[in-house]
Amino acid sequence: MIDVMYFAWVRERIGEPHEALETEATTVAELVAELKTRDPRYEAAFADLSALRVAVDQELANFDAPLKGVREVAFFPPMTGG
Amino acid sequence: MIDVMYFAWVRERIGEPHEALETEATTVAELVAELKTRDPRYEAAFADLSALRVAVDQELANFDAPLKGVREVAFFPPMTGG
Amino acid sequence: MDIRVQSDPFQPGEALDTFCDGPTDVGAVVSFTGIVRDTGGLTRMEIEHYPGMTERAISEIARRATERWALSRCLVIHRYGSLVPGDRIMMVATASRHRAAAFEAAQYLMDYLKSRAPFWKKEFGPDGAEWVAATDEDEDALNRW
Amino acid sequence: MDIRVQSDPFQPGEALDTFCDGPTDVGAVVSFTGIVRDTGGLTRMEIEHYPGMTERAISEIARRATERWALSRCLVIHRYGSLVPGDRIMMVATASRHRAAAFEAAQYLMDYLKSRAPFWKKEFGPDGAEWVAATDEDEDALNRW
Repeated sequence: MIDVMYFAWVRERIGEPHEALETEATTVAELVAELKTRDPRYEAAFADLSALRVAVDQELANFDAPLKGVREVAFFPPMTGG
Repeated sequence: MIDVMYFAWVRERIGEPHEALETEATTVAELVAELKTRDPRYEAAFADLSALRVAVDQELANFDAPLKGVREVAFFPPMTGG
Repeated sequence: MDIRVQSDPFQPGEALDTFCDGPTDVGAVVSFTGIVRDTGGLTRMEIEHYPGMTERAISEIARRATERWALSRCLVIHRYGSLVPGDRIMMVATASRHRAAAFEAAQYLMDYLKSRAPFWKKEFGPDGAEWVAATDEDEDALNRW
Repeated sequence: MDIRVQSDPFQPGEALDTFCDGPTDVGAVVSFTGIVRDTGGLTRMEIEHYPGMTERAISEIARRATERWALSRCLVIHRYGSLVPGDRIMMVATASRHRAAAFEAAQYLMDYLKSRAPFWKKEFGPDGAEWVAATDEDEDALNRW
């Protein structure tokens, strides 16, 4: 089970702040591909990966990051703090 | 009459914060030369002009600045504000 | 290192005075305060963040700043939730022996908080709501460090 | 532009809060606070200044900063007289729409106040008193502007 979190407009497009998923995906990219087949909401959210950032277990990561042992993956647009 | 002001260690070497002088000097450099003939205290204060700064009518100036019409000349070491 | 992520308002002045107190090896304190700017009709702003990751990310940024410059102390306060124009969003303060280190470390903290701390701003105005987009300028600012 | 040359103490926090209030076109406020540092046995410091010229020189430095960067507001407080370690000597604050302008203008103000505002510091310690010498580093800092 991986906890998947969504923030900002990614959260709005998907319609949930987070969900617990069973997945066979071995990388973040595979997880995204799997989600996109599920529902048009995911297709809309993940249409342009260059507009997205990902965090794995609360650390910024790349889309090719492995999911082995990972508990939490988060998707969000570029951050706008400060 | 020119009001001549001294600050920091220049003031301490000369022993006065300021004095009103009658002078025929036409530049700051001439005024310094005139003062140095007056008393060893001035010689001590003006021994190394590169260690001194001068202001003419409360604006930073050079030693060749003219004195015509000037009311106030000040001598001091490099400033240490902040 | 004092990191606070909160929805409550804070007083920059009170935080600055507390920050200035302490060991007297400090000669220079720099602070930055971010304020919600009224950009033509902004009525309010919602700041969303990623609880858990936010504190981690800010602590890591502050740790790197403390390593790179000789900082005696370092403070970050960042709000989330609903804010209106004039509200103080966030604050950074750095303390060092000399001014150059305090200034540079504060600029470093701000540049990284802008683009690497998990906050997202949504602006509400007369024409609806819009997520604030990250700028190339903010991303480029990281290249100087 | 608010310039204060005074022997009385001041509260940086109070000054910062007042400075942050005002028109909401300001998104970024940077402050610098200078504190008397205890450099091994310093018991007190005397700051001498040139009344009349001090205000003029600081106003001119602040005017140039306001011209060069888009500053909405600018504050300089500088004390003279007797101070002890931990005392706040001086403070600078700048307000702008964006952070880069506020940071750069504050650094510019500090660099010029250091070497071009008529203040002189004398330090008193166990081995007697000594005038603080200007450093090449402070003079060189002006070259970047």
